[in-house]
Amino acid sequence: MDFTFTVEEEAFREEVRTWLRANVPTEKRPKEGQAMRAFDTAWQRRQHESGWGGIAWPVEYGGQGLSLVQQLIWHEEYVRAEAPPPGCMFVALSHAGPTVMLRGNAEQRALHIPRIIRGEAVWCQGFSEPGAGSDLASVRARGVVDGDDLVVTGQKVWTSYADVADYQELLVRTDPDSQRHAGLSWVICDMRAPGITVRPIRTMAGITTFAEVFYDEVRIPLGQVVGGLGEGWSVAMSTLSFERGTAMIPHQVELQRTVEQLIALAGEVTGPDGRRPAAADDEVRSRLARLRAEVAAMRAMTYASISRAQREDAPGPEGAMISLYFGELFQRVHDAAMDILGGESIERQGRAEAWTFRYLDGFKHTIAGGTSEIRRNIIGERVLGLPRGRA
Amino acid sequence: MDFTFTVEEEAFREEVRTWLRANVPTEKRPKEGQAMRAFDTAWQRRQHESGWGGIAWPVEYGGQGLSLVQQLIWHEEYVRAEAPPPGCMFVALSHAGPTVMLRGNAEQRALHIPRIIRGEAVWCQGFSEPGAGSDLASVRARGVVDGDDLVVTGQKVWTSYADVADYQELLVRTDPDSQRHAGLSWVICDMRAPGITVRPIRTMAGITTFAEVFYDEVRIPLGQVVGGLGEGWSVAMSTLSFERGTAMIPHQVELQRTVEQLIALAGEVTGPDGRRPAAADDEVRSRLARLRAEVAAMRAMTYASISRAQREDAPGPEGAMISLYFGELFQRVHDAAMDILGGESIERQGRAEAWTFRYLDGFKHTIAGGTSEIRRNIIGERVLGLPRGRA
Amino acid sequence: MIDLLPDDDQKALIDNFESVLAAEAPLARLRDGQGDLALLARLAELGWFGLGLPESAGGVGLGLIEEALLFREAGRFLVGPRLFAAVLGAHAAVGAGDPALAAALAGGERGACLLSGDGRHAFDRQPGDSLVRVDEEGIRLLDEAALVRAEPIDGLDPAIALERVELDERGVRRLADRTLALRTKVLVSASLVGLAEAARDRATLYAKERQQFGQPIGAFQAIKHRCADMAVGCESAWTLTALAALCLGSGRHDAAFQAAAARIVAGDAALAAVRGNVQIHGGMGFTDECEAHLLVKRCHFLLQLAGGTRLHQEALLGEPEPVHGR
Amino acid sequence: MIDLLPDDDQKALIDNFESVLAAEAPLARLRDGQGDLALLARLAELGWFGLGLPESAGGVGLGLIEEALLFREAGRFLVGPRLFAAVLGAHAAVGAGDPALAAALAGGERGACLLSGDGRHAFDRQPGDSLVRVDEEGIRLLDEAALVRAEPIDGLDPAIALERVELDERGVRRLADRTLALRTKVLVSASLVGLAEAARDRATLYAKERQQFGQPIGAFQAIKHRCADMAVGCESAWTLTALAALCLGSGRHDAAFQAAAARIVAGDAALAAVRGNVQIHGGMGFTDECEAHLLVKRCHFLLQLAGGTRLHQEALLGEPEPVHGR
Repeated sequence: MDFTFTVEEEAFREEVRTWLRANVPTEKRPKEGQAMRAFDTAWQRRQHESGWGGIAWPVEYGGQGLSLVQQLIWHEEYVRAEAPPPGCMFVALSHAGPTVMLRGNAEQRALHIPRIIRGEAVWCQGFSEPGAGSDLASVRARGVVDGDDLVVTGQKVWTSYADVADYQELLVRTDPDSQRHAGLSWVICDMRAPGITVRPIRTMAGITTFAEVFYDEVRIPLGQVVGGLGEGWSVAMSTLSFERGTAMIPHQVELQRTVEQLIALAGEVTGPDGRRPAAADDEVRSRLARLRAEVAAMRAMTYASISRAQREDAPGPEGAMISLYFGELFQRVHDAAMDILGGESIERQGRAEAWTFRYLDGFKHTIAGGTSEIRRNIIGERVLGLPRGRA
Repeated sequence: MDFTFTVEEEAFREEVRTWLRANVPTEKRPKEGQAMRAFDTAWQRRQHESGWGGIAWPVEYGGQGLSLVQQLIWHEEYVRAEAPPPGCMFVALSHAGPTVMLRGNAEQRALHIPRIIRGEAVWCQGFSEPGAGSDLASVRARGVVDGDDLVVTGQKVWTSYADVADYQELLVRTDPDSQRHAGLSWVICDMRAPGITVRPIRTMAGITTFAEVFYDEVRIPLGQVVGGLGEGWSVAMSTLSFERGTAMIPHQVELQRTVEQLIALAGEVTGPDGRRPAAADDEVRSRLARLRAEVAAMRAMTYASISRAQREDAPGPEGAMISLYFGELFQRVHDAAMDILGGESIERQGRAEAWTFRYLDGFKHTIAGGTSEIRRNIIGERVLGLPRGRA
Repeated sequence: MIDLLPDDDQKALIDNFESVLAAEAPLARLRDGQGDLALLARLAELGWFGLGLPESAGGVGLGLIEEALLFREAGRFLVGPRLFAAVLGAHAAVGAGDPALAAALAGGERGACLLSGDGRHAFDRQPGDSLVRVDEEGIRLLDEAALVRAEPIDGLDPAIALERVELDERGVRRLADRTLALRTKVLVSASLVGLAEAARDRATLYAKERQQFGQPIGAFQAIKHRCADMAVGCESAWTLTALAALCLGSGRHDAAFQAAAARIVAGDAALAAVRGNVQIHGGMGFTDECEAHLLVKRCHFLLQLAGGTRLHQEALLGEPEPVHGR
Repeated sequence: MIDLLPDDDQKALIDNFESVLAAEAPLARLRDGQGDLALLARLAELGWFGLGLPESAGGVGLGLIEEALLFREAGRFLVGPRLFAAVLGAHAAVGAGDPALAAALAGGERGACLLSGDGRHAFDRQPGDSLVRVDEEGIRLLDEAALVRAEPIDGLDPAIALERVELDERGVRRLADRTLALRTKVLVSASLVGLAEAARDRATLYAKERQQFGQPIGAFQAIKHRCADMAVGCESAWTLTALAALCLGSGRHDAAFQAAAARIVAGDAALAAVRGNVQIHGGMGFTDECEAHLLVKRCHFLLQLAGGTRLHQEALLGEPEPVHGR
């Protein structure tokens, strides 16, 4: 067991820090639409041109092939430098790109990989369907082979950045008689194809980065099927092993910074007694200390996850523990923020703005990508070996 | 809606208070064995002789037939006067006696009722079985008719005061082919009958008021079956409507007093900072206030339950809400006590004794008489109408 | 007499509140940003503002418990905070011996808007309003002139027009006694209960209808038990709020104790219920389209309306233990 | 190098700890009230007390992380508090430049007993013991003569002999630096983790075996999810405790931060797990016969051993945010 950084790693950190300091965009990131797309792709392009695009991508695909510890260092410095989130480049870089690398054919790779790393193509994800909720395998969108095309009809939901995406990684049922995980196919869908309608979803936090996508006899050339017809589930799952221990790192580093900001906030606002600063109140102090400790635990869990990834090929069910812990901790942090803000917690402007936005936006962290209930099932069954039973 | 006491009720309260002040035993109640039995039965006798025995019992059976509000007043004053718990008289007065009144024949009533009210007979309950847990209907103890007797073989568990009881209300399966609630019989078992073995169970709090009871071909005359062979479940359930809204009153009043004592304790012990009294600490204060509010809510729920009982014959599933709330609140109160005691929480002597005993003993409140999990099922299904489903 | 259940008259009243609000106050109305002005005008017409006001001041002359029943239903339907302003303002006017003003406020001829307890915010203010501010000490009824500055800002609850304000309280017209501060706690508690019950009912209904993994999600203990906890929260919060209303209504010695306790328990129950309702609705609950978030936002608003929970906790600890009996 | 998983040597060490303790420290031993004297003599013989002590003081010369692995297993098997006294006492003696005393304590030739951080209690004391007291400032090694008064009292944990004591600290022999206070936090955290893991494993095993309503109770979400929470608690607490041990072992700037954080998280995880384990065992868990209550009682003991959680919370808030990197 070890927790040290080598001289080379320290030098790498210094290099990352220096580059980020000089290159992080100073203008504010637009939150929606084409302006956002332009911002996100430009930032990807700048990273790529300076040799920082695709830190987790293999060198042969134009990435940096960084070690897990180097990736950790990158993310730590990235958050510290207040660099913008990957935004609409996220799906392409972290999910669709790696899937095409692993399971696509030479043609698919040649067409898509370079455009992603250069920030030229934006991707979105089409997995979830209305009513499916946590049951990801219940795909109903149909893909019917007709000549050289797959003709897709159906609906997807919770597609981030669908309005600005060029392509979509799309999961459809190509065998109409199949059930659950069988008979699915993973296809590359051109978002400009006729028959596609994108309807933005406004969330409880008031933003519209999610959308519903409707498919009305959308023709997709069979050459865009990745991994073969009927292999969709296996293709979708193969990407999971790409991220291994690193997926939660940005979240963890970001949340650590948020807790420190919360401690600072408590020093500024008036506390519950209306006289002293919140930070002087024993109850507030106790909560802040617990949150600080818990975010440290989240960091340790992330390191453990990196440690596992360094030894094993496929990630284990432990990943569900970090996701569960993160989601609930994020909410506890922002519950505390609402209490510390007190009378200001009903504002969405000024000092309260960022906190109340994240409080509302944070409801997604125990729902999206697997609810807390589903994650507890996974931990109970796959980590502890408890029986599945009848509920 | 109303919350007032009439002049008559106030006069009644004064009368109760005066009698209790003069009559509550001043000697300490022995915690176990024959000394405890002697104490508890003597106290019952004294209450009966002064016209206070069986406050909820009908006058025709020697009780006082008090109204629900009078019973409430009695319990409030009883706790205030620090009167001893009914102890080993509890089952006879609150469960077995009422059952015999409602479902026993004239002979059974004539034999048992007067001896209970006079404090001459002690009863225990034989319902739960090892392994049955929350599944009360899974009775396996067998009763085989042989001539004029029922021959009982099997085992019961969680029988309070079995070592000092004269009789037991015993639930056995008299139809060997029956399942669940059918085929059970409710019989009066003489605890001195040959073939009965009582083995005390020590609890995590270190006391032995519970026992296991073993039956090895115990012969019980058929005349001791109450309500008829095979009617056991219906007989056992009929008692539930006797207590209606009042069952939780003593618990509620007692817990209210406990919270006030906890507030006093916090003023005496040094707080978590090692300098000020615990009661000066904002976090402790916040918890104490919440507990005080919650025990007030428990009181209001009890009053609502009395209100319902005044209008309806059978108690509704709302009872599960009070039991659940009480069990978890009791534990929160004693969790807080452990934290307030701080360094003293590892003692079972002096100032800490009563608190640490109740902390340990209180684990039963989310287990006995239906676990919190079972109670949440009941509330979900019978109060809210959610489906039973497959788990 | 101990009776925490409504009698026939009270049942009729509840039915009336509910049927009017069900018809006229669907939550969809909250999206137009009109601050419930039309709805409240209608409720004023129906005489609801004067429910607990003495007949001498043009009111109906019912008790605080009936007023609490009204605010419970108003909470359930997210009726805007001008209801608080009108009712509390009218009571303050009566207490200050100005029945004409009370009648004007109760009748809706004169407008009133609520200020937060700390005097920093105004809610759904209209030109010409009297301003009503309640804190632990009592209630202040201010003229519009007391408003030195008012800056509209974005609020957490999109259905309430929020302003940051600065006051010059030399213009304070009246300062009533502490019972109106307690009445406010009871009415806020009642609104929180209504909100909690709305969340419980919506979550339960959804859990019965929504199928996943081949059965209604309400059959899964994780969901069922969360709904059960909401039910217990509602039961504890409502019974205690009703008790507090009865105690304050009859001037019992423990009214301040019960009112603070009710506000604490109702606040906790409501927050848990509205958040649980979002979670049970899953992805749908996270959308703007689903009404679950409106309950969350209103809950945070009500929690700050008459001071945060910690304030009420301190108030509760300052009271002696209630004596049994009278 | 970031590696929070044990290497092969460490795995062998863990296996060794576990197999010895499984054979020699069944929880049934705790019923005889012998304060683990025989077991501890055996562990001294095996050289376990000197695991993290430098070889120059007769120790094995391993790191704090290996010591933490030992205390984790000791926590799992509820090894008595004299293990803390011997190990911490020996470290204190080394720090004070008395390797002979260190060797005697580590070898078990000289006895040591632990005092509570506030100096009010002694645990499992034997005649002739050195007394070891740790608080936030550091560690004190006292002669028996410092004991002015010692009164045996009933303790919550029946397996630990408890005394109320009064000290005359003019007899203080040595006062080491703050790193031993941090080491204590790490070792207490490790013991709490072991306890939490024992509770998690017992609860999970029981949930798989115990049938009710026709299936193992672990198939019900109420039980399954509670076990899952225990698993997450153990994972968070252990990984952070290991990180703290590594940081302190290598003298990193954030050692005090991580040690306090570990103690807070491990304390919360352990308390939730040991209580949940009783609940999952149902009626059986409430009996003295079931070992679940032994875990609860030991947990409360460990929570007070080096000061309550609030103390560590204040210590944590007093530290700066850790800087990334070295």
